[in-house]
Amino acid sequence: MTEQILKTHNLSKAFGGVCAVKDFNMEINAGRIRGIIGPNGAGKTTIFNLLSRIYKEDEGTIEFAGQDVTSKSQIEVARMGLSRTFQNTRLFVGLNVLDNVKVALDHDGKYSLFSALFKLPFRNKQERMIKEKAMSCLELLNLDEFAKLSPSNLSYGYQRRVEIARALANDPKVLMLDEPAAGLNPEETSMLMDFIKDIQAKYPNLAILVIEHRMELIMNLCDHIYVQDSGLTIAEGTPAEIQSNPKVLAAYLGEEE
Amino acid sequence: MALQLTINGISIGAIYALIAVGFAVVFNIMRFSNFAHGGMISACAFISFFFQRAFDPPPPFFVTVLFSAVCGMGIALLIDTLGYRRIRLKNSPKIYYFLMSLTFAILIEQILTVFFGTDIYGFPSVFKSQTFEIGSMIFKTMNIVILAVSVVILVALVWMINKTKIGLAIRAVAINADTSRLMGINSSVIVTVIFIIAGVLAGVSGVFLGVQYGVFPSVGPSMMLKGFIASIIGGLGSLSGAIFAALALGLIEMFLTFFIGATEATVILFGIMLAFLFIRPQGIMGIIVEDKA
Amino acid sequence: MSAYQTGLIVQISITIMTVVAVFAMTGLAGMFSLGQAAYMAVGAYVTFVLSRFLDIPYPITGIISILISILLSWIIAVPTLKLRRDYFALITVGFSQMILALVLLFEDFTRGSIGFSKIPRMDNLLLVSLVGLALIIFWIRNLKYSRFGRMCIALKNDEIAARSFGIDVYHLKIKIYVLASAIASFAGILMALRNRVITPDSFGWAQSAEMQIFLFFGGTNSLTGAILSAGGLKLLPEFVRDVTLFGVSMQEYRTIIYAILIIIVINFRPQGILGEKEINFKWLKNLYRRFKQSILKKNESYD
Amino acid sequence: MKKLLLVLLVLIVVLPLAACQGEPAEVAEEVEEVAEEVGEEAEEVAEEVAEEVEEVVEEEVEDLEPIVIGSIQDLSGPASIPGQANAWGAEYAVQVINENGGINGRMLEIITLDCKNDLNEGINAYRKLVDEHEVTAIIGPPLSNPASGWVELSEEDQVPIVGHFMDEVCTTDPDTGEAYPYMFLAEPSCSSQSFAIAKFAMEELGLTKFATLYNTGNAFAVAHAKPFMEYVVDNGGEVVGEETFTWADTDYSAQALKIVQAAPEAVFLSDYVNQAALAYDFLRDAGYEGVILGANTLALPFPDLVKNEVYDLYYLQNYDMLNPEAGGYELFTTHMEDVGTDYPKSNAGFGWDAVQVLVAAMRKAEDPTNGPELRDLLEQTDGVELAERTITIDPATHRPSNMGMYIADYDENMQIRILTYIEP
Repeated sequence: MTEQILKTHNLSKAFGGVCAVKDFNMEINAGRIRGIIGPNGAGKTTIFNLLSRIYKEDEGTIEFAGQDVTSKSQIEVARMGLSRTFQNTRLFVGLNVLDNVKVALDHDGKYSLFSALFKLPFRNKQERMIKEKAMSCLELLNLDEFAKLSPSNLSYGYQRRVEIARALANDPKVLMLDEPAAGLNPEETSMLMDFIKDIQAKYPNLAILVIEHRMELIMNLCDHIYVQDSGLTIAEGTPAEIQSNPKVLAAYLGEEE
Repeated sequence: MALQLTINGISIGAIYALIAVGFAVVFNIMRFSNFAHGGMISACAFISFFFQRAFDPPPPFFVTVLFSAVCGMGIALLIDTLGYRRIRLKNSPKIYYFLMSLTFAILIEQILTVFFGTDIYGFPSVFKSQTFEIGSMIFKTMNIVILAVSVVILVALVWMINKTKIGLAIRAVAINADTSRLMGINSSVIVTVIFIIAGVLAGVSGVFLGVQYGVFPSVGPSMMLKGFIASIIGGLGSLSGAIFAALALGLIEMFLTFFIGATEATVILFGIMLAFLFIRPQGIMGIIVEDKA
Repeated sequence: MSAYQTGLIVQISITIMTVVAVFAMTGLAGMFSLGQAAYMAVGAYVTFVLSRFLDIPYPITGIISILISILLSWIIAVPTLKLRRDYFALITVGFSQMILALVLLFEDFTRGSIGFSKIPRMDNLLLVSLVGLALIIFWIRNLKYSRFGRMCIALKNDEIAARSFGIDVYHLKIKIYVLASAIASFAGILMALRNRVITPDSFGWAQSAEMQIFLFFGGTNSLTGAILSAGGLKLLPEFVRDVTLFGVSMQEYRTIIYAILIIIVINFRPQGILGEKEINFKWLKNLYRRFKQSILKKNESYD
Repeated sequence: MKKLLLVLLVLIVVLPLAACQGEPAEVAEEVEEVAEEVGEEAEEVAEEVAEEVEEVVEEEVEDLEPIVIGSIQDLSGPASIPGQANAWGAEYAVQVINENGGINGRMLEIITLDCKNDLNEGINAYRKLVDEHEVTAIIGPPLSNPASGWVELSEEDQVPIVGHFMDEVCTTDPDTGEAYPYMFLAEPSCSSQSFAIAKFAMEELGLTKFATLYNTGNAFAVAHAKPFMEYVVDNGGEVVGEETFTWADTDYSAQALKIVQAAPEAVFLSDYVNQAALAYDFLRDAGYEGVILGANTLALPFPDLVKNEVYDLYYLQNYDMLNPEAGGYELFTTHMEDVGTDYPKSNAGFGWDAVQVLVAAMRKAEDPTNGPELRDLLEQTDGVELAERTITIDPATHRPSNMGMYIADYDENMQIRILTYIEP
């Protein structure tokens, strides 16, 4: 399990002259959880947007599953198995929980628009398969009881879980979580952290990348952490190393003042 | 001949510019195309007509323009209050703004049609057409007035946006509403300012259209599409782009109509627009406006 | 049934057809078009002009006209659907103007503004419209509950999130737009058969706007809502023909009333009258069950 | 004297009763009762009257049912200005006819529906009149757009339609030239109107070089401009410019410039009054100083709409409306008073005329509600008295063969001045 699934080299991006990310280098292996921490405006979400190809980088390379993906589109890397969540919950209104999970599988549904319109038997068979797969994903994460509910009827913590389940439905190679605990109360937060650990256990080959600005949350979740401040990586290492790093403390204390 | 066409093209381009900038200003901040702008223009044309007719002798032209601008402002704020405010507060999807503006466009045109559509109105004889000649060129006095007023208004607007404090705030909100809120800019004040500007523009263009083309319910909406095309070619939301594109549009249209024909011009203009989007989707001036990530 | 009533039913079927197509486009995929009436014009004109001048039976030219609509909508979609929605909406307005200009330009064939008349009588038009309507509703219903429908709803909500699930937003939008345009052109053919004459004025942007208004009134997420509001709002003015208010016939106010209704609906119930509800057998069964329960309860309380 | 009063009294009581469609026997009884009350001496008289009334009432009962005709007009929509005047004219005509005893004793009933200048609405209105109100005939709108949908329907339903759809395509098949059997036009058609003004310009003004400026989006405008150009070319004139615009255009300066360059002696404008006024201004602003000719839409309030001086403008008029000597004077002044408008509107005359044509045929018919019979009679319309002149319909085209047009201009006070009458 030493295969490097996702790797960046000197990744940089600036907006209107303001540098959002500068020379970002990281790598993550299958089955591991790594974290990116840093105060607000440190460029964490920009890194995610670069990795998922929403933004195009100014410089640097991204290597995913052994391929250079810098020239690929958002859709292509998503289909290669790079899955992510967003900072604000982005469940689709108008679809129930099960359908929200199905959406993640739909892009490689096998039936055509024609058989969809006429509701041909082939379509029904495929639909059943999609449903089974989505249900098994929900069952695995103990969310199956909510399948028929509208997401807006769920608590915020459960909405997050559904979102993560949706991101996992298509068996991705990398899961990127953007501030998964934002807006949750302490109880919900700790439940979510258990949930993520649980995922790691259930998907042994999955690499997970987590963004968080509250350090304490991911200290016991990740085995390796990158610390970003104003676009630069100021430190990296194990949680223990990070906790004792004076630069990190300065950045964080500086923020708290 | 080409010179005369150029002069005519610039005159109509100036009117397109007023309309296009009216859209662009709203689009800049609110990120939706305000279809109601055409209806506002029609309403202002009617208001200024009745205002002009209510007095004997009629008030000077600039008074009518000012009055119409104030009314345009009022209508714009009313539409904002009745139509857009709740959508904004609820943070509903953009498509509702779009539909709301469309509904207001239809509503205003229908109200004018039902209550005033059974009569025909022309601006009183104060505006008897006058032309003067320089060499072989014929200039229409009214065109010159419109051109001058448009230039003054547009320059003032661009100056305001680029040089004043409130302009800075507008630009900040246009770039990023969330961040500027953090910076302490009250975005609801900005929205009000935007609608005031749009209303003034609608009021002024209403008088001009009424004087130039007559007072009827569809006078605004019929010009609306041209304003839209200009704002697309200029790059949605870009003020200077819209002005530039509007003038270009006026000229192109004038030459096409002259050399090919009016009906053909409609088809060719659409082709140009489509090709333009294909080749240079960001418009003349600029940046592709993308949905925020 | 009198010819007046069948005529009305055909007209309403046509309206519902177009609104159902707009439901697929706007309600599902979030594309706001103001040019659907132009595709009706393409369907009507191409079918009957070709049929007359090439002497081909109109069912065949009808198919040709739908194919041409598909081609046209594809040409429009390819450059514009890459861009934001606003561009698309504006382009469709321009497109409908262009189609009407073309009708005037080719007046030797279309007879321009005077109108293309002498369209053959179709005896079973009522049957054809109703079967066509049923088929189209069946299609769009299936679409909504297929993977395409789900992907559409996803991209309407949030294009970037949709892309992050590997959904090819651009091509999906093109597909749906082409489908909606094909349906619109079919409706245009039926409208020509009903009116027996085609004039360019029948296909202005006001007609396209009316379709959107009907859709939003019923609810963008509800197919049955769209169907009911299209049928109801289209029929309403026929019933108020003789009612007057302030000495003006209510018919004159109808558009004003629609507009005010829409403003109220968007302000206070943006999801439309039916919201996300679909009226189907299950819904009716639930309603019936609740109704029965409440009666039982009442009876109990009497005991 | 007393006896006479008594008879009068009895009649006053009886007639309304009779009008209330009571059974003849009942009415007679009631009359007797009333008479009893009045007094013994009147009994004799009352009996006599009762007998007479019984006879009259019996006769009337057969035919009491009024003849229902429909009227489809642009009460709203872009053409509501002419449409409402048209509707008024038709309704007023029916009122006058009923006051004068109806059609051979039978009353007329007119049901007016709105078609909004919209094809779909026009067909709905038509279907409603034919299927629900079972009308015998229909008075049509002043514009052709809604009417073009009825050409085949009227034949299928055998309902004659008399109206003012001036485009030839509403009365004759453009491909074969044959008349649509149930469509009848009661005013000079677009082309005969255009011929009239072209004839005037060529013969009276002696002009030969013409240009046209018209709205290709408006059927009315196209149907005027094309025949105008035809006439000019056929009669040795020259068309040096044909410029067009559409509804979407508001600026015609390029077209005006082109016309000025072509240097015609006269320009023919054809469109509704708003656009015509605009076109006039653009032409004058571009430096055009020649003659301008126009369709009948250039009537009042045209001079109020234009911003240039009105000069060398000649246009078509259907009636000599404000001339107290002319036949239609009373009609047009009544209309102006009734609706409270400042301008006389020819459309009031159109509505009136259409009803006259229809009623003349009904009077001759054995069964005035029989569509095919009416149709045959309408085809033979000959010398029927209208608001101002008489009409004879050509059976081959279903359009009037004897109606000409006035040519008018504006005097220095911007009042209409009728110049001449051009025979067809």
